[in-house]
Amino acid sequence: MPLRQYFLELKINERIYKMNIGFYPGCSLKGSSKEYNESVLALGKALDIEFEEIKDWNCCGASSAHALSKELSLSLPARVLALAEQQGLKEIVVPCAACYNRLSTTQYELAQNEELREEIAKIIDMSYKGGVKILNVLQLLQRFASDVIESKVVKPFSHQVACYYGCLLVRPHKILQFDQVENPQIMDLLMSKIGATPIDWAFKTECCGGGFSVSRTDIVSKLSGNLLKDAVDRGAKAIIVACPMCHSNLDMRRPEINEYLNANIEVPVLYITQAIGLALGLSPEALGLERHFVPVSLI
Amino acid sequence: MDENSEFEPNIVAFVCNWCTYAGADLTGTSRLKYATNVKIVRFPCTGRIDFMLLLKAFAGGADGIIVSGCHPNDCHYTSGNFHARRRWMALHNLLELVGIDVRRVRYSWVSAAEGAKWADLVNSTVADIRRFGPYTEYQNVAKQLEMEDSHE
Amino acid sequence: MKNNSNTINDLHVKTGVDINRCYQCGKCTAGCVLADEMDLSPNYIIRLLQTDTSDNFDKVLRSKAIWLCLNCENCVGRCPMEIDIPKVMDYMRELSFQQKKQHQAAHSIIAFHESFLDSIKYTGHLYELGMIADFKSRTFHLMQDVKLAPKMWLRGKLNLLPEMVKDIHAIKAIFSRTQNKRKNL
Amino acid sequence: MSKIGVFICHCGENISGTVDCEKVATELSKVEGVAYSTDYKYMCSDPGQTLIKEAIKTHHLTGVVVGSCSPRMHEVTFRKACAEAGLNPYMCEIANLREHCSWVHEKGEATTEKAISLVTMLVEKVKKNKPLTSIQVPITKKALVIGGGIAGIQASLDIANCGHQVILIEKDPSIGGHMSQLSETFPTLDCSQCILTPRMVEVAQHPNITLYTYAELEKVEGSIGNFQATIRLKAKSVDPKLCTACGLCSSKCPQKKIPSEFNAGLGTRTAIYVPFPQAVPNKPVIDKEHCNYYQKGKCQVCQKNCPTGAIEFDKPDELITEAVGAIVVTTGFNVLGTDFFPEYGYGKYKDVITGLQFERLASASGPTLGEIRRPSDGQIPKKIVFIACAGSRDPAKGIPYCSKICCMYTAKHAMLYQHKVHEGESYVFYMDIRAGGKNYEEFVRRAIEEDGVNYVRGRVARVYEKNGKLIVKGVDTLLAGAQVEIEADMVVLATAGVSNQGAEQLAQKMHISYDPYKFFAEAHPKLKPVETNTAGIFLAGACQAPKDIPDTVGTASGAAVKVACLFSQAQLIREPLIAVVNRSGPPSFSTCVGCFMCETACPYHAIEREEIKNRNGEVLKVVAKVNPGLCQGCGTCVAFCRSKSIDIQGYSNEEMYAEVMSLFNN
Amino acid sequence: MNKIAEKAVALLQEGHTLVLGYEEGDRAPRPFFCRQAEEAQHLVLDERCTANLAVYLTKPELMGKGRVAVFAITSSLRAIAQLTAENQLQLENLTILTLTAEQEIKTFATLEEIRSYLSEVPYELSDTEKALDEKLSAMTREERWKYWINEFSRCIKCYACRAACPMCYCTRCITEVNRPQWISPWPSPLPNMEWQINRVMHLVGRCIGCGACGRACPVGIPVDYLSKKMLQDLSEEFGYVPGQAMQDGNALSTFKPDDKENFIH
Repeated sequence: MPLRQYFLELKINERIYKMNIGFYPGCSLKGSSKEYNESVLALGKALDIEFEEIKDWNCCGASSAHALSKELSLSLPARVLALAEQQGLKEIVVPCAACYNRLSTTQYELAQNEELREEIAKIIDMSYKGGVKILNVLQLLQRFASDVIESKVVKPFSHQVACYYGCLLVRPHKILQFDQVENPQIMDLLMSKIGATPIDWAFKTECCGGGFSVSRTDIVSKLSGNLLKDAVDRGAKAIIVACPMCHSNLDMRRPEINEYLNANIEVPVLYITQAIGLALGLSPEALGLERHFVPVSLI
Repeated sequence: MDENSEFEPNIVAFVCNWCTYAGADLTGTSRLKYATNVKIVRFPCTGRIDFMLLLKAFAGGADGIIVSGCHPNDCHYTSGNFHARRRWMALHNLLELVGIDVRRVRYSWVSAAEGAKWADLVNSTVADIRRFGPYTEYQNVAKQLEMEDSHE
Repeated sequence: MKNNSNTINDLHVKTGVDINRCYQCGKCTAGCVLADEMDLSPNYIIRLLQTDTSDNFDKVLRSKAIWLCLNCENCVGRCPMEIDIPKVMDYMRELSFQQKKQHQAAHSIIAFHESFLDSIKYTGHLYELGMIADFKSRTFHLMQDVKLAPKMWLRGKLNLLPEMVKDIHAIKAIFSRTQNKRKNL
Repeated sequence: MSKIGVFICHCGENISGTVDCEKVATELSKVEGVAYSTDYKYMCSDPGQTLIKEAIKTHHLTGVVVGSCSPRMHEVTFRKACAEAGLNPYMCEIANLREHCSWVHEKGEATTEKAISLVTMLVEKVKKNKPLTSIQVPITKKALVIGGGIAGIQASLDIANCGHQVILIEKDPSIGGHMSQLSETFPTLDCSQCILTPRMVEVAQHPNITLYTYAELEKVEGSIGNFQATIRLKAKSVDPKLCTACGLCSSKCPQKKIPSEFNAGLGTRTAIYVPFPQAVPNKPVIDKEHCNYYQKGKCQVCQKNCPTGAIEFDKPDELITEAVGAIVVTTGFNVLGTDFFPEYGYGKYKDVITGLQFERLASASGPTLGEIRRPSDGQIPKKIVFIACAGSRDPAKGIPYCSKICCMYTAKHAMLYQHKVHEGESYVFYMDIRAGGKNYEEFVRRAIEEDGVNYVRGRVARVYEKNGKLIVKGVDTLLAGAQVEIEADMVVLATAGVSNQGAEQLAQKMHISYDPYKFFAEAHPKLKPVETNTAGIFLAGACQAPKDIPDTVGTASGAAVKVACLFSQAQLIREPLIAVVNRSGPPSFSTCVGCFMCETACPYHAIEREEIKNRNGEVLKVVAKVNPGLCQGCGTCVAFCRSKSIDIQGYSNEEMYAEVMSLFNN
Repeated sequence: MNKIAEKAVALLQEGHTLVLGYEEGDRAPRPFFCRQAEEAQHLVLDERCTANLAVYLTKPELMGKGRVAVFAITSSLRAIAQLTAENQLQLENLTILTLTAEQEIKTFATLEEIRSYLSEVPYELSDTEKALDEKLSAMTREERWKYWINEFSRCIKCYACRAACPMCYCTRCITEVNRPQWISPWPSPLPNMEWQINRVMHLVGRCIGCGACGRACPVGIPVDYLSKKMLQDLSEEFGYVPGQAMQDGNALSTFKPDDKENFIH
């Protein structure tokens, strides 16, 4: 269906109201992806969104827990969600795609299976209802930014960009019910609103190597390399992401990637929040751009 | 319920000609055995079955009744079983209201291919009715009629 | 040889995935970004499991492939029969780990997972520096990323000290409880 | 005072094995109204039947009950025997002592007791039975065929050649259907149009066939032998009598960019158009959705240019009603859209096309005159990939079933490509090759062995475009799942065959049933493959399920024979087991109060309203009346009628009441 | 002279041969057949009027050939709507009036007007009926059976319930059918119950819940409860609202392919 109409329909589903939104940064945003955290908060301020961080939150177990223990992989996120409930939060924003995926999956699994729900509730030793609405950063922007940014843009982000969604934001569709699996559009739409021209490329939702960043760097450089190359070949001047894992792989692992491709790709990788932030005239520092390994030469 | 162990229920089955009657035939041709308590009355379609016949059967002394026809959408007359189902929804509700023992009316869909299902249906119904015992509660009231009948 | 431990049934019960629906079209493998790294391709793994023989089941437990799966969910998204292969992978990994049947090539991956989980166990968060150190000690990849860490630190991407969850006992409890769970599996 | 004869059959040992037949007979002789009761080894045998006939004559029996096998076996036999002995056949009832008694119970008292009551029940019923005479319904010996594809064409010709009138209606401007779109046909590779067009012409010229194109079924009333079909003749805006098909109008029409349905969107057509050169009839129609005049109110260029003044704007659709005796439904199938397959990029990449589109490319009458050229830039593809099961066997995104024809047409496509592009490379991704059919397997082998088509066993995960090439990411499951990546110039999706749009509504108009996929349902999957569960309506071709041409033509001829059989009878003899509304003298005329709830309950629209008038024609009362031609005897109305004014012959209230109550009078 | 009377006079002058309404009775207002303008002043219409006048409309001998006007209370309107749907009334030779909540006289021209007017007026069980309902639903099945058999044993088969019901317009009632004799004519608990079950079954999807049957019963059997309760229990499944008669057939002569069948084995 036509993107505009598609976009409108998405909006209708999202009731627009202003309130405190729960915030779950997750470990990456506190460590290796500080700039993501900074840019989200900065953007939040610019669009006056009140965030309320979940108190004493813990790691969701991300890419490891589910590999070794189903119960653990459900319990850790369950605790986070339970905390959010305790805090009386109706919905929470989860910028990290990995966390978003784990939390959503947990919520789904526990909703499907009462027995499991009780079992996990015992393990975390907290009451768990499962009513909290989980938003990723794109959904957040979609609700609070999409209608207003166009008017707020001071420095159009007029570059060819490759919007890279990765796996964790869109799959599994059955659970996340987010955008079109094979050809998601939301990021592209947001970017075009701030003056960018999203390119049509082949690796939008292909995996970057995710959790193998440390353990199997070789695989990461290969997977990330392939998609980076495709984007550049098609004239992307920047890669736009919404996932810390994708970012660290594409940014921090650039030397290994270039080695694998034996090329010297210098295209910068920006979080969508950073890109929008720039367009709205926020300072590179406020958006933590200086933390990138690959310098952001666009500004 | 030991006192009912020897009790042989009197059960009548109202079935449609195209599915359940044929299904019961199949039970026969496949030589599946079932209790002798059930006597089949053949109707063209469950849609034809008058609710008064159920009441009359009880009045006459039936301890249980089976009504069975084609599965939804398989009705030979396209919609007779749907009408029957509705009629039964209403009657079921009404019998509940006046306190008639609806457990004794067993409604089912048995297709021409479900010979085994028919045998099961009969046997389980007979077993249930054995458990419930004879429907004296109703028959006694019916008797009062006969008495006054004889006064005439 | 048919085995009587009825492993496939367990898999079905525990994960809700009915692998017998698979008719081996191979679309999962076709779209898998890691298939060429794997010793057993995803569809082949499903086939092995379908046979429901302990030999083939074991083959999967000892495979490298199950550890290479990144749960990117490409396969499920496209499977005509909606067979949740990543779920199967998780299940097989867990079993393989418990039964100490991990493929040696998976050593570093598992090491990473363990370091990761330990970090959570003791701090409640992912304490990257600690995690990496721990990982190195497990894998003896001592030289790995020596250049990276300082760069990260310079950019303030590395916290020298872990940030602790206050109610760390809650986390420890979760770990011990799920630990027991895993024992009595 | 009724005189009932009871005849208990031993059925060899089948009944007497567990039932004491003698006892049953003697017990029954004691029942009031039973004048004669006996048992015999084989009642259905000649001597058995003679025994019954004799008894009827000697004892002047008014009714007969035979205790034997299921009435579904021998009811006809015994009723016939009674008739021969001068007893009304409907005064004979069968007690099912075999299937419902002796075969399902052990030998013993209880079994014999049950047998006795089973027979008694029917004795009580027969006492109440009324003599009935069978109903004769005249047959309109004219058939309606819906859909002018190869199935409809074949059926029409066959029926017409049996000497019966046929009305063939087709919703499109021309007959021919999907077959006219095909290039060559498997397994012989003869040109589809070359074998089809002669038939199309034959239809148009056949004296017994009336052809209405651009026409759709509006509604159907009546029943077997006597349907009333209302047909909507959509306004063509061109008077076929005046039109000489000179083609000037189309050439002048300013609307030139309309995607051509015939070319599956690969070519364009004008608003006033003839769908394809060999169309029958070869006269243009105006497509109102795209015509400037109909949309914007001005243009009329065609009218100005027409030398014979054949253009007639703003002519309304026409409704005609035809009386027919039988209907053959041949509305065909449709190819599934592939928009739900984003991973294959259909609609996104010009050079990813459907099987039907490839047919047009390969067809001499197609947009490229039979040359395989890619839609994007008209280049001849050097490397082409065919993806089987695009939608089929895919419950997640498509349809769970196998579309049956794709394996064969894909092999054909690959073959045609290899024949036309000698240096070209072709790949077919498949899961299973389903080539069951005469010379089918050989055909596929030929594609592989002689034409060097590369068959790869595995499904394609995704197709994406890179530097003008289509990157196809597949797998070879026979190499333990080795990934296969092909840089193709063109990709052809073997899209699934699905039911035609509007199938559901059509089925409801005709009261025929359909499966979950909206394909029409046969009365019996094996033994009644062309009948529907509505008498007089038959099916043929791909409206039942995807079918190849041989199967389609086969079923079409099958349906035609069914129609011919029906028409070969002088009139329909129907069992008199139908509903009747009682009638009485003035003042009430009938106990029916005319609430007409029965009318709404009747699935056959058999209830009519009869006005009872007095001498001066004033309506005194409106009461229900049953049309014996339509009533199928389900009896739903009977159970529904509050005043018991409507009753069903053969299963009347009195009969059923007696049968049921007999169970308890002991 | 009240506005009802005035209206009645007007109607008679317009050529109506009969105005159906109510006049003061010794206890409550009773039905009144007003044929002359002089009688009009007797007419009253207020909440004390409960008799369902619709019952007379299906009796040609009472209506005569001329044009008839009727002052209908809500329940009568419901009955008229239902009867029209059942082809028992020709609205074109009837004038139907009512007194609105605003004490205005409203005249209805079409069935649609009546239906839309009724859609404003909600239907629900009266408090006494609710009480009885609670009492019965608290009982076990056996207790309910005893209760009703006891009630029905008091029935004297006078068929007042039938006579009072506007929906019982059959020229031959099933009780008069004797081949077969579905229901024994003499009073006795079982046939009495059988008669009520028939009555209520015949009213499924038709009963407009006016309660006339109950009020008519000389021995005070709450027969109206049964039909009203059915009305309530089944209205959801059957989508039947009293007064909103289904044009395409009644609750039992139609069906939904997905009707509930949880009671089917």
